[in-house]
Amino acid sequence: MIRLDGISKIFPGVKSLDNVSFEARAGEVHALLGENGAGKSTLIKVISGAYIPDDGTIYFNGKKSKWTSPKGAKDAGIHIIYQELVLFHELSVAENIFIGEAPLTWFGTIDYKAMYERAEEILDRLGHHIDVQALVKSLGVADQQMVEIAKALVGETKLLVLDEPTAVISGREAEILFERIKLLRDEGVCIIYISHRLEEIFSIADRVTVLKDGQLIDTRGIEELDRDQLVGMMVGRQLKDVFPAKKIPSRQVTPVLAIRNLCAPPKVKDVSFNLYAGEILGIAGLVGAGRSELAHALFGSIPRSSGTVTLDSEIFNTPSPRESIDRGLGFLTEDRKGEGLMMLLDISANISAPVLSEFTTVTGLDRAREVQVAKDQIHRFRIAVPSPGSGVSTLSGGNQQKVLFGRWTKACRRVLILDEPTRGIDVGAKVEIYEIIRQLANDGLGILMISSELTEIVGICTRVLVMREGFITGEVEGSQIIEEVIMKYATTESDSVTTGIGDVLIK
Amino acid sequence: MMLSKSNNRVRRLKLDPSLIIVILLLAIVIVCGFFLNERFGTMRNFMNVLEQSSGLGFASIGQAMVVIVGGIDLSIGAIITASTVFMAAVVDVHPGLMIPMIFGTLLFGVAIGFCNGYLTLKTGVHPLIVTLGTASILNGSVLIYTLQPTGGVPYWFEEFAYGRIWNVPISGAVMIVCFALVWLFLHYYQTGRAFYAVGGSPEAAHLCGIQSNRVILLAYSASGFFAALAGIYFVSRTGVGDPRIGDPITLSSITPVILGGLILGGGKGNIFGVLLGVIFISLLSNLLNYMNISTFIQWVIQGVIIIIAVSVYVHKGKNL
Amino acid sequence: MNDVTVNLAKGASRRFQQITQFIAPISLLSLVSIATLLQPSFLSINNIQDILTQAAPLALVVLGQAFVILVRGLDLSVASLMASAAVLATAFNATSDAMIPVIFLVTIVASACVGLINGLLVTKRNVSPFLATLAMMIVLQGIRFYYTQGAPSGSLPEGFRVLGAGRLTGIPVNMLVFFLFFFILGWLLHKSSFGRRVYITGGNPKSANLVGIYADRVIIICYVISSLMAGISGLILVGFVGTVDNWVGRGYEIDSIVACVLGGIMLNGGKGTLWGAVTGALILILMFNIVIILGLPVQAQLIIKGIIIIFVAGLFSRSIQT
Amino acid sequence: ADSYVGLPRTFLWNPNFNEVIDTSSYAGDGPFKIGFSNASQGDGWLGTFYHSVQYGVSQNLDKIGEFIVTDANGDPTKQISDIQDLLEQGIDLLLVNPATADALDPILGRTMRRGVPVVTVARRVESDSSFVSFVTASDTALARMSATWMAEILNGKGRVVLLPGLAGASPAEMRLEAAKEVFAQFPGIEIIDTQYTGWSPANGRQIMAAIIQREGANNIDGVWSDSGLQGSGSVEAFIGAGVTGTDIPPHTGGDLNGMYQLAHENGFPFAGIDYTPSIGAAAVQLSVDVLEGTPVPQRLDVNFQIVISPGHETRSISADVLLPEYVAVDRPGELIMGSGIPNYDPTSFSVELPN
Ligand SMILES: Nc1ncnc2c1ncn2[C@@H]1O[C@H](COP(=O)(O)OP(=O)(O)OP(=O)(O)O)[C@@H](O)[C@H]1O
Ligand SMILES: Nc1ncnc2c1ncn2[C@@H]1O[C@H](COP(=O)(O)OP(=O)(O)OP(=O)(O)O)[C@@H](O)[C@H]1O
Ligand SMILES: [Mg+2]
Ligand SMILES: [Mg+2]
Repeated sequence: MIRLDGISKIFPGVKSLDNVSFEARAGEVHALLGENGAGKSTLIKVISGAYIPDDGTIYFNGKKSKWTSPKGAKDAGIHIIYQELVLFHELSVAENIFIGEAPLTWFGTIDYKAMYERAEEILDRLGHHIDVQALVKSLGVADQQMVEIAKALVGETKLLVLDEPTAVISGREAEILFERIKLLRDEGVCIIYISHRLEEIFSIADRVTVLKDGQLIDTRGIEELDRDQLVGMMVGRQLKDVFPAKKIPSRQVTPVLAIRNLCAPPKVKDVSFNLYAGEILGIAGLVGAGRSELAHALFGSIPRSSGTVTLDSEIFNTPSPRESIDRGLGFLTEDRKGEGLMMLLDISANISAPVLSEFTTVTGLDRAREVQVAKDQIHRFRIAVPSPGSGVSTLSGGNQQKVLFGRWTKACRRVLILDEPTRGIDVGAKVEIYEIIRQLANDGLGILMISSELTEIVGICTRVLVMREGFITGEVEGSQIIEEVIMKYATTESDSVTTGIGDVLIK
Repeated sequence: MMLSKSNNRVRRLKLDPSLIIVILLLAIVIVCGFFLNERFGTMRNFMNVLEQSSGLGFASIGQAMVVIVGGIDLSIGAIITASTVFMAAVVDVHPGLMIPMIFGTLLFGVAIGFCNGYLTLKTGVHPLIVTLGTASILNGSVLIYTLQPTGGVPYWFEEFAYGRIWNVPISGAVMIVCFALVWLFLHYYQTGRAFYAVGGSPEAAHLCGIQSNRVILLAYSASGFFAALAGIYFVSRTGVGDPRIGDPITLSSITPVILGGLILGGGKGNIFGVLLGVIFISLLSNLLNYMNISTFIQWVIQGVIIIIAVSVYVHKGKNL
Repeated sequence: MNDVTVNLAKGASRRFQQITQFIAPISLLSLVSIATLLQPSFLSINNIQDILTQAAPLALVVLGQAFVILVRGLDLSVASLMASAAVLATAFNATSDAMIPVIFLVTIVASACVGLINGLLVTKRNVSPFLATLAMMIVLQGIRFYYTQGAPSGSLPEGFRVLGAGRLTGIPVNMLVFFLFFFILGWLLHKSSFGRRVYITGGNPKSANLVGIYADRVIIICYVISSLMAGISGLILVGFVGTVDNWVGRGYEIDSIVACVLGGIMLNGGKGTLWGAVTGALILILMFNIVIILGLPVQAQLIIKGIIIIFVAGLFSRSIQT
Repeated sequence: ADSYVGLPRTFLWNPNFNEVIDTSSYAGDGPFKIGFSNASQGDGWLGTFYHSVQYGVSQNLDKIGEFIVTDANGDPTKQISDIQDLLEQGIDLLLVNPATADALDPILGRTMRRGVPVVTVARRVESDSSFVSFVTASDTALARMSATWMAEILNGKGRVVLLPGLAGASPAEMRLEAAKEVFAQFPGIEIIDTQYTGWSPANGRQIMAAIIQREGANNIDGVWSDSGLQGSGSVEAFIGAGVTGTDIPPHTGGDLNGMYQLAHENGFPFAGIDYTPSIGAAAVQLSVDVLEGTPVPQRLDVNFQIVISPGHETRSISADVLLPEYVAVDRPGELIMGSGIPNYDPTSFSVELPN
């Protein structure tokens, strides 16, 4: 179906793709794997015509491809779901699904009626119900991802590329997506699938191609491989223990952080829990359960309507990020680029940002000390950077995330909130980050970790709260921390609110 | 299925929330006007205001189209100026070329607009700076050609600016038709919807197979076209080509665009709101004139009203 | 992560920084060389002082404008504020130099209020900076003209003339005033933690909030700085020219923005230096001088300005793209 | 001498026949409703001019029942709208200071055809049929006299800089043209530069500073400026360049008290002719005449006087009043001269107006 021959793509200073040859057949799901920055997305963009390769040829259906823009690829029957959502917030769901190819009336005007009907039909096929006239900006991220997927079902698709489509949707929706993918495959569509979640690869992929540092490692049938081998191909070494050993802290009498009846409309409803020093408290739940909002409400970056937050037995109810930081909280957000890093600034400035006043002297900012601190953190977290003065925009995702760890471990003394700390990060970097988290807990920080990846919740947390629709619906501990139990709380109706949560609250 | 369809109708009828404020403003001015001055609330006066607002109206349509795709056009005034001089100078010498020159001037506007779009795309410079640059070049060239108003047009051509058919001003009617056509285009044509997509996110639009570059070129060309149309209106209204006439329009063309609910940054808004914004501004100025209020106070009132009106919207952080 | 990539990336970013850093100075140098070729006496101390004296009012405004643009704003009210400050200063009808501090204080406080309102509108009401400051420009103009009824009058103490046009041991006083603020604001922007907050806020307002920076406060302060500089520049300009005029500084709102862009400050915020912005102002003033030296009509200045704007700004964005 | 020995100066006067207009068709009973569409109040001269108009109205309170004012801020298109709004309010006569000489021709023609008489002041429009009468001070005469003085004080040779006002504004263009015509008759006079200044002191100073830089202060023998607004900037530029007192070359330009003060303090040769703002009051008076049916001239030129620094009168240009007697030493420099209003002070000026 599609064959790439000796493709190279060079960005200033980076050889994103280095003589990569690769082929995907009609009627197969071909997984594309590799660490962050391996060049997967670049490869996709070369296929879509968004990037022009510096070298090499693309053959589509045996013929040399001619397109030089996404429009050309689209016309040829290639549909791509990009890693970043490609949606227009001010247009309706239906308009987004049919962007550029809306049904027309006789006069060449858009036939809105037909468009709405067909949009509903497509969403039906995905088993996902959204108001097709609603503006996309009013949807949650999961719904938005489904709209993105629905776009692929418009028109005749010969080659479908999905770049990390499940990063933000829940298990149930992922299941439906996989069913559709399999259906399409059986209809003879060629599918290229990218994901960092290895379980998914094993459940749907037929063949796997691994990239590393812009170079092709190998293409294999999935049946030839097991998990460890695959990881070995990706990181170039064997990874035995992904998660560090758990260490249950001795239960102190007073929690470092106690939340009572916290409400932050519309997403967070009546949340109460305790967090103890030295523990890694996981918050699990489906996307849209309100976990991020809970974290924001705790940190003071969205307003709370009621409830109390006690830190070290001291109530603080006038929350603002500044106040929270001053009291020893840290918050590593889920959106690394949008809410985390300052892309135009260097690493040292990124690290010192929350505690600038510490570096302030009468003569201004103490640059020397700032750089020294950055050096320490680079050393501590083994961040692969040339110097503390280099920019963060050129770093790989994993290293960017480590810079954020560097920032918050400098600033934070009591509680560190982590929201999806490993989202979009490759396995190698993940392992390092798990170790960092473990180490921080051992050093006495209370860690609140939100994650949508159940394996990592199970693998690293010493206690887990489960959220659904803004409420905490369950708490599990010790040997109870298994995927089945967590999923049960995350999905079933509220009669299953356990006594576990009560136990915590009694003090 | 049936249920959801009837739901659809209900939603379509709902008022676009970004229009509420400008409609409210209009209502306030009209009601105040009726009470404050007996001559204000006459049909004759409203028709006068419609006629007076045409120049600003034409300029604002173009500005709005550029703003929707995420740009801004600070060369509108310069294009207006250049069009008036171009047209009046040629027609003065060859009066027979009057009709062809209308098309020639419009084409001239399109060409300049196209240059703006092309330079924005090619250089990657912020459109505010690019259009400021072209404006500077245009203004300089025109002033080298003539410092004083020059040229002239045949007497009958005044009818475009002053003429009435069944008491409706021709220029005002043309302006409303232009707004209607642009609205139709933006809402019922793929390319029109693409304006909003490109304004929302040019990279995303590109990845979706929309030819963003063409859309952006189209928007700037349209802006040039409507600026030239405004220029033609001014030639008809003043009878000459004036090397300074467009200066005040550049900034004032942005006010109705924003009052109408569009945002600088793009991707949002209804062109109909811009029309209401244009009429609001002209009515306000008209009412203040009727009340014999000193211009200086008029400035203060206009500025304050704009600030209050715009600060009622709460936009999510877009630039500029 | 392999080290080759890192080194390559490092090289690239270095090169990028080097290129952008030098665009403004190189443009300035080429203009100076052109001027010197045309007019050998151009580089005389006297003439350089003269040009700096002419540039000082614009450069002062540019200092403030730079802060606002760095936090993703725009201040169109500066020129109107300059004239208003000048009119306000003459309203005292003071003749004794002892009044100068009072006049300064009152003008500065009034200017700061204007900046405060701009800043509050932009941050608390989310008004687009373009429109907020445009409306402010019109309001100030209205108030000023209402007060003067179109014909400004009133007098300034002699000391003001010294400030605007006088010399201190041969060095123009307004140049000294400019350097004073250049150093203060340069320190503030590039050395102090407030400056860092400016860059963080301009680069990414969302993360700024999340790292505990009161982004709104930073933005408001930037608008206040801009208004203060405009007010002071208005006083200097009135001292330079000697008479008050309702349109003192007309066109400076656009020129100051252009100067910032020519000096490499990105309109999207978060990037650029004060030094660059001042270089941009010098480029504009020099261009004006060269046009006169060449004996070209003033209109030619508009054309040359347009070309330079597009060309230099294009160089910047080129060097960023590649 | 028994016969005139100076230069020919008959061309100074307007050779055209000044028609007397019969206004009986406009005659009506007072009190009248007059609309005044002002171009702008954007600078000191215009501000004083507006005060003069108000002064004129206050002198005719018994005849003027309503006086409605609009201001177009220099924008001819806004001025057209303003005029339409005024007409809609049923005015008996339109007094207009056109923003540009041509752009208002169509609307004023329409106004006349509607039967509303139009009086233009300061600037006229193209067609004679678009107004009844035009009240002005002669730009041409003003410039010819000041240029002649400049040429004569330089003894017919020298390097002169011309500083006209706002590029494209008809008074500025008329003055510039007239001055060039005069200088052209003196082969020894070399015009080394002509730069528009927008009637702004700041521009005047900046431009002159650049010219001094280019030419050297000693190589500039005279500066002809059509008004003291930019002329004062030019003098400042010389002082800034270290040229003071009588070393400053001869300057022309009136209007601004600041200019007179500079000339008075420094003692360099100076001729000032005000473009008198008092044409405002004259225009109001003439408007009342029109509405009363009194015949009026089609063009009314208001007289101005020539102010010259002591000892610097020339063969053909003598002073009506000498500088020390004219300059208002202890008044603000921004004061505009020639308002015709007794004890004029712009800040405290106030007169009784209708309504
Ligand atoms: N537009 C660009 N300009 C410069 N460098 C780029 C650009 N796009 C990608 N790169 C670089 O190319 C390399 C490959 O990036 P790519 O996005 O293809 O990785 P990926 O495999 O998709 O990673 P991830 O798993 O994080 O999505 C990275 O080093 C990246 O920094
Ligand atoms: N329409 C939207 N546009 C942009 N961002 C959104 C939108 N809806 C939600 N988000 C952001 O996406 C994130 C997901 O939030 P949401 O409340 O939907 O789920 P959650 O429980 O926090 O789940 P998760 O942490 O897995 O994303 C939040 O940071 C939220 O602010
Ligand atoms: Mg990727
Ligand atoms: Mg979340």
